[in-house]
Amino acid sequence: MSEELTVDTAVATPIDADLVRALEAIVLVATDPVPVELLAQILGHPDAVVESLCASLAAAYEEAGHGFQLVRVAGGFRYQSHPDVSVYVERFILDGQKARLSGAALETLAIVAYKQPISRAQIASIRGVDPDGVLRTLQGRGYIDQVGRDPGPGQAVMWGTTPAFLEKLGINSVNDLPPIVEFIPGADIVEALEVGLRISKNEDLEVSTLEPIAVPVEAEHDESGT
Amino acid sequence: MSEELTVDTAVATPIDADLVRALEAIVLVATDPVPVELLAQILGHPDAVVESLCASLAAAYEEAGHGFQLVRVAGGFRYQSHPDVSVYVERFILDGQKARLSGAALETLAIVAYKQPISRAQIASIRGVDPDGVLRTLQGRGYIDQVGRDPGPGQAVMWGTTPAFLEKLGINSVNDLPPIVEFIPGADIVEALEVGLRISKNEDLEVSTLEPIAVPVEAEHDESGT
Amino acid sequence: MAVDVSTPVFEGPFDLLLHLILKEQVDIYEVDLSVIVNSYVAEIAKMDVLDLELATEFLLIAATLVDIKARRLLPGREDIDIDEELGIWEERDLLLARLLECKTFKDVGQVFARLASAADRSYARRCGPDERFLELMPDLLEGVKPRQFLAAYMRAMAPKLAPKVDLFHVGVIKANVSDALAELVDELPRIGRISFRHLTADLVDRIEVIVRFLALLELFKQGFVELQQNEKFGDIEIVWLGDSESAMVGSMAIDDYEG
Repeated sequence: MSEELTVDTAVATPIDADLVRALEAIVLVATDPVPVELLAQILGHPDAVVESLCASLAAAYEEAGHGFQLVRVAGGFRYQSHPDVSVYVERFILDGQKARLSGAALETLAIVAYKQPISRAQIASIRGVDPDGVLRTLQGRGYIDQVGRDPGPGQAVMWGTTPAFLEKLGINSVNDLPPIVEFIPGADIVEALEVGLRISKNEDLEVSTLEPIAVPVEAEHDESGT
Repeated sequence: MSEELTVDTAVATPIDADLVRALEAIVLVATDPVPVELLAQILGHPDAVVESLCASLAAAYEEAGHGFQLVRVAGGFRYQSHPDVSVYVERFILDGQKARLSGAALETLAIVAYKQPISRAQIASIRGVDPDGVLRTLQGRGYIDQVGRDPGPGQAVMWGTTPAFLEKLGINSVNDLPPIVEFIPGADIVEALEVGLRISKNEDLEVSTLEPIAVPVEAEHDESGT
Repeated sequence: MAVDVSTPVFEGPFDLLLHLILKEQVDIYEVDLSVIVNSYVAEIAKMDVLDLELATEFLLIAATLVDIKARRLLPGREDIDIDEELGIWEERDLLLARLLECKTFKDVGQVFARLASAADRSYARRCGPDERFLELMPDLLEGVKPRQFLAAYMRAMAPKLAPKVDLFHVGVIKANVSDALAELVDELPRIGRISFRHLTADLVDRIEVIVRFLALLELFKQGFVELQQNEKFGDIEIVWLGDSESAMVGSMAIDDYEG
């Protein structure tokens, strides 16, 4: 309890313990540094109070000898690992991280690369699944980043590829990616679509149309790729 | 320092403070729950020590009244915001409330969780309805996935739950779910169903021995039934 | 009696049947199967959108219910055919078992809902290492060629086959048990032994399969066929027992089922 007590006495305004907890919780779940103004707005206290609260909290963590820190970086406050134990974090990154891009990640990255700037919702509608996890991974690896906000209503965050992505791929600009050819469905796709529209003659057909049919596009376009 | 001291004394092996700090740092930078085995490997201590260290640390956070928790979920440890301050975190997270699962989705998840691997047809026969739409939704949300194919004729796609499902329910493993027998309807329900579907007004003793469920219901009570 | 099925959409036959039976649970000895059967059939009649898969399940279960009801109406008699009796018991037990299983998982669903809503109040940290460690992160793009991005993009953009919304079935299908009986009595003596799956292999609509099934049940009751099902939901083996002359199809009083 000592930490929170320190914090409480450090700020002039009477701050209940929940405020500190709320601050910790918000900064913990944030994927980017949280601006003081935003914290102040959510917590319903002046910027200065929040600022001082964060400073006290950071000092308390340091004093308690935690393996994490609350730090102020450009844009706001965030948690990060303590430099003293970086060697373990490095070991974790080297040992514990997956070293292959999943199919879903590759597709999402390709969509971002070809259609940037693009919103999360647009990616979701193309892929048919929630892309949040994949976007997080790709951002974590530094391949994509938030490149702005949609000027339209909702102001959705827009995603684009980073210079690091181009560098890794050995190209100068996204314009160097192979041009998109008009999508022409292969014969089997056309057939599959037709079967789906035909009155099924027996049960076997019905069952086969239920399965998402493996779209054989790679068969044509992927040969040189891999 | 009080927190870390508690932890240190809680485990038998001499643990230096850096070990706790390293543990905190690793879990902080992980994007998914970190398996105990991986932590043990990186920290160079037996699984049991790490396990007990995590448990003590989690208890210490709770006691200190932090806004975050260290929890064991989906086969590993992760940091999460404390449920007590969810209202603030939801103010911060733009997408707001998490999506709720429909009754149909929950029932289907229940079947998949307890009977995995399970085919679409088996789910259909338990629920009495075509499960395709629900399966697609659950797969889209990442709670279930195709885990293989039935080796038998037809090679039906088999479904199973994912780590995301475990995280959604906040459990460590499907083995942590209560045994299914605990959910089998109580005697009152069984009796009501049995009476509802009783065949003959005057119970034929020989025939009634066929009943799979031994529910002693007297025949005379049903006289008024029809 | 007013059919009180004001409760919204039932998700399937078990859902409906569980509701109908359990709402009478207040006093189980008052449970009136006639009311249940009537409500059940009324509910089927209200389903105007025809999901044939679903309707099939509803109808098959309705058939079992009607069988049970019919049997209940018979006063206890000495001359009850034991095979017939056993058949009904088997159907009933199967239905009971399925209802119990369905109810079990419904209850588990409730538990899951509670777990999820508790877990939903916490949000996981997903941030990952900060930029100090960026260089250490394994390069997932190692060996990936620009060409593969095109392939992945094409794959993502390819039209996905829409989920099956098969409306072509919703035509007017007329099938009745009498016709099916006539066909079976014509066919079966020549074939002798056949599995139900084979017998119905070339039927286009599920309703026709159901009607065949109901017709078979009728033949079974009358002792013209032997039915064997070795495992639950397994294929049904049909063996013709009678001779074609004795099949007095005309004398069978069968309700027509029209889909």
